[in-house]
Amino acid sequence: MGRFLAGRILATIPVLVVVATVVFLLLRLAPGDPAAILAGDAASPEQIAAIRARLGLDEPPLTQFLEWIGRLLRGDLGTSIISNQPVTKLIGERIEPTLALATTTILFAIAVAVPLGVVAAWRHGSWIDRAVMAFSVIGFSIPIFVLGYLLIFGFAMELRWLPVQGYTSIREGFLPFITRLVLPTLTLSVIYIALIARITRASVLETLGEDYVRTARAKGVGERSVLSRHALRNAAVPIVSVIGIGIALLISGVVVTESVFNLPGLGRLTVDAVLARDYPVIQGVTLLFAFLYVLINLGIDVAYTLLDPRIRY
Amino acid sequence: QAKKTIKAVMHSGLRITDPIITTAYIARNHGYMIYDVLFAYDEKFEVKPQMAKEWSVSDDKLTYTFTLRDGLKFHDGTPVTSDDCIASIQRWAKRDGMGQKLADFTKEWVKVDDKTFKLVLKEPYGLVMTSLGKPSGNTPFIMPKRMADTPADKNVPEEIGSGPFKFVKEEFQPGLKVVYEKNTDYVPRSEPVSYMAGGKLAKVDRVEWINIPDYQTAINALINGEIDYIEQPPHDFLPIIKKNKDITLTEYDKLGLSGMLRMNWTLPPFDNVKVRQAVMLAVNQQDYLDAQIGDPDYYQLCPAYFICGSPNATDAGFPKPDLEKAKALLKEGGYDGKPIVIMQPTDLAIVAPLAPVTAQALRKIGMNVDLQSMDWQTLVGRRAKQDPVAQGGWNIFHTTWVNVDMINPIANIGMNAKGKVGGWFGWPDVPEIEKLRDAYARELDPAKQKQIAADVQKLAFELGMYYPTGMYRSPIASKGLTGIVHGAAPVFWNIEKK
Amino acid sequence: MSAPVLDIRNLAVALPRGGERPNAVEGINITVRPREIVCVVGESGSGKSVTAFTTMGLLPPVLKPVAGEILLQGEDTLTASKARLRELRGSRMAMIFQEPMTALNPVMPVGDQIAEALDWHDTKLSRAERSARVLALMDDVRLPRPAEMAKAYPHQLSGGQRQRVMIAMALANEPALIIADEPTTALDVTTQAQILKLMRELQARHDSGILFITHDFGVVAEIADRVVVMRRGKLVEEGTADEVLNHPRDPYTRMLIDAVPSAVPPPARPIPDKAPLVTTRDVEKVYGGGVLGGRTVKALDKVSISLRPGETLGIVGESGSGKSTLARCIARFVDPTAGEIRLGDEEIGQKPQRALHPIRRRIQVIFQDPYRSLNPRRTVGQSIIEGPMNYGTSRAEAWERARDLLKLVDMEPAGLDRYPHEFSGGQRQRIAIARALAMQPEVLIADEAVSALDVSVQKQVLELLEDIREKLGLAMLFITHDLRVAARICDSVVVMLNGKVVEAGPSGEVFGNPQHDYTKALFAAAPGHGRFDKAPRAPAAG
Amino acid sequence: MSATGASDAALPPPPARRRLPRALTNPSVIVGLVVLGIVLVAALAAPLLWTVDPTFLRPRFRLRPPSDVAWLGTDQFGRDVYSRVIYGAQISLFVGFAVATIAVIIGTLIGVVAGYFRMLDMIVMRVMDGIMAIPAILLAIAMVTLSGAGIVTVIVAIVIPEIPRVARLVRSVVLTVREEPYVEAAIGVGTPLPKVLWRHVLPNTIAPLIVQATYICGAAILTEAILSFLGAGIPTETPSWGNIMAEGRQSFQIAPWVILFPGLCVAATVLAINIMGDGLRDTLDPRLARRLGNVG
Ligand SMILES: Nc1ncnc2c1ncn2[C@@H]1O[C@H](COP(=O)(O)OP(=O)(O)OP(=O)(O)O)[C@@H](O)[C@H]1O
Ligand SMILES: Nc1ncnc2c1ncn2[C@@H]1O[C@H](COP(=O)(O)OP(=O)(O)OP(=O)(O)O)[C@@H](O)[C@H]1O
Ligand SMILES: [Mg+2]
Ligand SMILES: [Mg+2]
Ligand code: NI
Repeated sequence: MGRFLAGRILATIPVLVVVATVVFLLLRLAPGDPAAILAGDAASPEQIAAIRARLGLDEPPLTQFLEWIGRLLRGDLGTSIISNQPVTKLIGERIEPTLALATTTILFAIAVAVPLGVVAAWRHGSWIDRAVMAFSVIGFSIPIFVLGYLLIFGFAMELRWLPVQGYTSIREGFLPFITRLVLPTLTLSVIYIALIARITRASVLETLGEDYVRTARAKGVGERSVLSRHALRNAAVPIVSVIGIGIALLISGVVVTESVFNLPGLGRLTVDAVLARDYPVIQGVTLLFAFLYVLINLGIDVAYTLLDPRIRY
Repeated sequence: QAKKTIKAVMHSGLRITDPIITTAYIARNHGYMIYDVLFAYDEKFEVKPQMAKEWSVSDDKLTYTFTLRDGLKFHDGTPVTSDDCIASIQRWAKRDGMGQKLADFTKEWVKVDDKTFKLVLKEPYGLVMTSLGKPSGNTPFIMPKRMADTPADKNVPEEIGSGPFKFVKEEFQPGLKVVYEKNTDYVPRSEPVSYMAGGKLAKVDRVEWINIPDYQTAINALINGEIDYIEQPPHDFLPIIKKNKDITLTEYDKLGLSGMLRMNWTLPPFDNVKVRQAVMLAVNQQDYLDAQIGDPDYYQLCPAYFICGSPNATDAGFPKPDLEKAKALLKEGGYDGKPIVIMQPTDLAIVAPLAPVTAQALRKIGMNVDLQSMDWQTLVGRRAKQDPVAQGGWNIFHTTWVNVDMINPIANIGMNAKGKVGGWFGWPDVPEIEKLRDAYARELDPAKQKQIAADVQKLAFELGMYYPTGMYRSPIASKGLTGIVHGAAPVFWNIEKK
Repeated sequence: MSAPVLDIRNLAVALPRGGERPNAVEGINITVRPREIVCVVGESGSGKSVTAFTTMGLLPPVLKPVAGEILLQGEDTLTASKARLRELRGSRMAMIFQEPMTALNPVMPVGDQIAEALDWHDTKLSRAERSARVLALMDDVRLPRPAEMAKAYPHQLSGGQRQRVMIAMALANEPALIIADEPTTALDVTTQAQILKLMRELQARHDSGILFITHDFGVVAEIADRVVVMRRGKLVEEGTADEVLNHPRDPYTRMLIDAVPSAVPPPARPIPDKAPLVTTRDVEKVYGGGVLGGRTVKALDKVSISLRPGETLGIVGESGSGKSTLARCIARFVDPTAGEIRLGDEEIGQKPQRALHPIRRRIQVIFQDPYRSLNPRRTVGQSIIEGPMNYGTSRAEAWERARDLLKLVDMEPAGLDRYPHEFSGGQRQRIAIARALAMQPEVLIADEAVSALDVSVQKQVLELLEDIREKLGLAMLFITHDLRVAARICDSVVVMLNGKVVEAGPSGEVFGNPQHDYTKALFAAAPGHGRFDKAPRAPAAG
Repeated sequence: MSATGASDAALPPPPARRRLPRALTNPSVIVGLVVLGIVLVAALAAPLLWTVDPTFLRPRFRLRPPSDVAWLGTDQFGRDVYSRVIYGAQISLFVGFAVATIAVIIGTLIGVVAGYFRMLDMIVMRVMDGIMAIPAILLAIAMVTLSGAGIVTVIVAIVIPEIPRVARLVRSVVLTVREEPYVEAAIGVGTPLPKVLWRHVLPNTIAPLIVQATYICGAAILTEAILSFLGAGIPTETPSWGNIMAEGRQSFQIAPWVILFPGLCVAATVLAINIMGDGLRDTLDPRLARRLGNVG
């Protein structure tokens, strides 16, 4: 296991190299020019060229790439072309809201979806099953911003229970932190609840037909325990896979939620940086994502071994 | 007593803090928070001293002498000196269009003493004070010499000015949040506020600019009292805002903004004046404004290149829509049916609607249109290309301007006719226009200036320099605030919070 | 006589519409008294399991009891509420299932699984008492080192050990009734013997009644007090073990008993003296190790055998002795670590997987676990024609052959369109045989191929295999733990222990005069030792 | 005639075809099919169903509520929402289906390879981790320059980040299935590896894949909207449900009809696909039947 972990963590290095190269290439393919955004609309082509030269953007791409890699090896992600701030600082500021939202969403989604899925499987074919399935299908198909607006309208504008927007760091107290996360979490988790509930239902449905479930019942074990300790535990591997995929999706895919609720997260940073062609920021963020994904997937694989003692690495 | 804080949502997030390197309006707005200017326009568009106590011009109109007010201090505590002013203006003059023109006429800047300095011209120039009082585009903000010595194509490393608010560096999050605090050392002028001139009194302790990218959310937050101020709520939201009695809409900038349709003069078919003229006759401001703004209360058809409501306004040469004539001109121009590439920046809500309107108009007169959507950055990158369309070139793009930047032939960047070198995207090469602009610059008599401007406009419409797609105003939406200044930029002095 | 613990009266359970008969079982009357073992025998699909599940209240929803009553110590379980049933299950009645592989929860330590049986019925136990009880139970069923074993997961246990865990679980609350549905079918004789002994002992100690479902007459002879014979959902005969086994009244019972193979091998057959078809020399197989390290298991240690065309070589030995591994090496499902395997003149032991295509047709395997070796998503027909079609047989011809084969293994050809889960265990095994035969192989490896079959079908299948062997000159490698079967069909026998061959020779010699201690112990453990041996081999007149 | 007929009759029809009609008796499959059918017909017959040219601008009539002139109202350019929604069906269905199909096919291939050939697993899965990290917009913007804005670009840009997710899912299933004895049995009867994977391993991935594919299909339609909004999507001249909603998002409160109708269409379509997928899975997967029968 130790060796497996070490191997997997080492394996992030080639991943990062590949991602770095691909992103660098993509950036050079994409038109647009950070110098032009710096200079603004009224700048003349000559002025833009001067800024390009100043930023070192007119050097051959290979030189730029090597330079960047060189700095990377020294642990320096570079400085944003647009805002002149270190990329590490930008990422540092933005990672907390994203992680906070991702965590609350996943926790909430799991807490709701898993029991729903289990009950649906247990009462397969009943109205509960149909209701859960209907909910999860609808959850798939509502555009997230519509849901966000509706929740804002209901909870913030009409009932005035919760603020409309914004983020408060957890360092400023748990209550303000969480009140601002309630609506975004609700909005974002619907789709995950849908996804996880369906997978849970499908997997549990399958394990409920297994012999050991019958054994448990023959022992006189109560239904709740049959469902949780026997059926669900054995259905855990695909559920954990989906949750893992969900976390990965969450970290990069929360742009819309972040915009609707004005959360200063990584999703917005990425889109902003891409739209402004802020090369160092884009490169830094993608590297971070790649690293996180490797970690998440490693976590999932480790979770497999914990959940299913037969799986060994 | 609790600090009074205004939370404001500006039209975009502040990322670049140097208002000289960029012409981005958000950087200009930021400039007005922390920097001060030597001169400013009042509501009659007359240039009034701001940091300057007084100024004088020699009889030969070649030497301008400026004296600074007492008590001016930068936020780091150092006094403002002539050196700072000269360095700042020289840096600005490298970037700004009018600044460059001024530099062309400038012989030297001379420091007399710490408070007095002189501008010596090579020959008389009519726009010295207009330039120094320039309220927008690149505004000649005064910064400490050490900052102003930064090369003009490099971001300044600090945010130190002498303006009514101080920049709180620790709380700055690019693209998300900017925090300003009242500069308690600021000595305002005693005159009342008038447009960009007069006493800049900071009446709140703190101003926070929060970037809420989703306007729906911003407006909900305003209604709920989480924020106090939205600089440019999209026009489609105004009906909702109007329903809310405690929200005020302030049209602070009477001149407003306008859109621009720009053709590429270097590529066929728009290298042919007939084809350009056909386009000028095919399009129609009404359609643009309907699509872009919708509410007639906030838009205005304007036949003037130099902006209705400004001293240079005239309708000379404005093309009346005439589809038949346009079709004929198209034929005469030998348009061969090749697709016209129109670039549409879909991520910029206010510019995005212009391109489809143009596309439909051109199709009506029988042009073949290739409307390409892209993000603004792609457009910005692509419009700089002088290559043929097949190699990534383009035929038409649209953009918008704050009108105060368009009010004379020098400031109006669309009138730059220097061609491929030194010109602006589209690269019209019209020596007559350049000659007229030069004449305008040298002209000292306002009446004659006006005449030259009208001549420029006539010729420019005839040649199709660009098509102005109409004027519109964007009101500020605010709640619980009074004293919003009517000026060229959304400034925060004089605003009181209940 | 004491009051019965179980009294099934006139039970009938309906099959869903479209089944092979209207009722899975009907008119069933079975009585089990304390300290009594009642064996239920009968052909596959005769309703033995359905009866057991009905008693436990564990019938799948598609099957509905339609008549009769099931009295557990006087209480009718058919009409009991769900909650009451749950109380009864595990405490007053318990069940041991056929397949220890799948009947235990793979992700829960076995100790916890035993504890769970306690938890639900005796909530007052403290943690310490509870774990003491678990260890005591594990000790009762002779699980070695209970403290360690309690923390092990099912996959870390041998089949016999798993079955013991099941028994410990069933005994946890000293139930009045234990239902055992073929609890030893998957186990080797030595383990089987231990388990049977254990059940007898424990039952005596706890005064339970046992309903024991089996098709192994050796087992019946070994443990039954009374015997119930079922056929096609009906009860055909009932009586004491002696009555039923020695004086069967019903012709069906007689037929069954006649079908039980003798433990004494028939006189040796002449085997055409041809060059061996399959030979192995010093084959070794080590599991585990490799790049990621870890524990290694030496499953085969210098095994050399040879098999001539027309010959049947039996491999016997306890569970885990490497029988299946040897088969899998020869069939090249695993790569032998060392040694040589020849098919005819060809060395196949070291060939890369890519080069094995022509060889696969010549060697066929009938697997140990018929259910899991059939793809649940493919119809039986699809599974059978797959092989021939891989080697160029036309679809039509393959179907035709599949029909014939299904008839050959005594099943309805209509079954081709059904899915594996729609068949009983015995039927699935026959399907697996048909699949192997469809390939018309030269070498047939049968890994516990008849263990799941009831004696009558077993007999048919054995005859079938003999017949094919005769006709086609098929060489057979016959892996079994049923010594009777081995004696019946094998020309020669290899006895394995811990990956090594400890004894080999013609069946007559090995059975008649075992040399190795282990072989002797093995034969001694065979259930029903000495019974049925002199039973006539010809079918009795009906 | 009769002679050949007789010999044909002796052959049972191939089972897959035998099961399909059975699936058609499942009510959820029918409901799903009907809804999808309506949407498909609308998409294909779009030109017949338009009331006006969906790209025709009438800025003066912008944001008009539904009326008998414009059945579903007009958008910010005064274009007819009804015609656009009908026309958009073509594009959106195409994007949704294409993305789901391509992602599932490629993802499955990669997942199977990674799951079955342990040697490649480490490398392939790490590459997948890397691909997931590349932001879709960046990809889309870069693609737009390479091949121009358009459906293909959008599909490719949405597909690429989806592939690793499918691959992971498939891999996890394959990892467990490859140990099943019936896979070995198939190898034993000489089934070539590709067929083993196709017949015996892949079908086990169908149930989770149906869930995943319907999810991807719905998500693709919405992602396309976001890309359009950011200028890397399908040109707004070509209406799709996604870009209609993206454009209408601004006027959500004053002109909800602009996003309501395409939104309802997306919801109905995704719903139909899901219901159908579930129904199909329930009928086509004989293993579910096992849950109903457990004896023996
Ligand atoms: N894939 C594997 N990995 C590691 N060890 C294995 C594997 N397969 C079998 N073994 C081990 O190899 C040994 C021999 O196993 P094998 O299956 O050949 O026994 P067997 O004689 O067929 O037993 P049974 O009668 O229970 O089927 C056992 O100790 C078993 O645990
Ligand atoms: N879930 C089910 N659905 C339909 N029929 C079933 C089901 N379970 C069992 N049957 C049918 O009920 C009958 C009795 O089956 P049962 O499993 O009791 O047989 P068995 O005697 O235990 O056979 P074996 O010795 O093969 O285990 C058979 O005809 C079988 O096909
Ligand atoms: Mg074995
Ligand atoms: Mg049975
Ligand atoms: Ni169902």
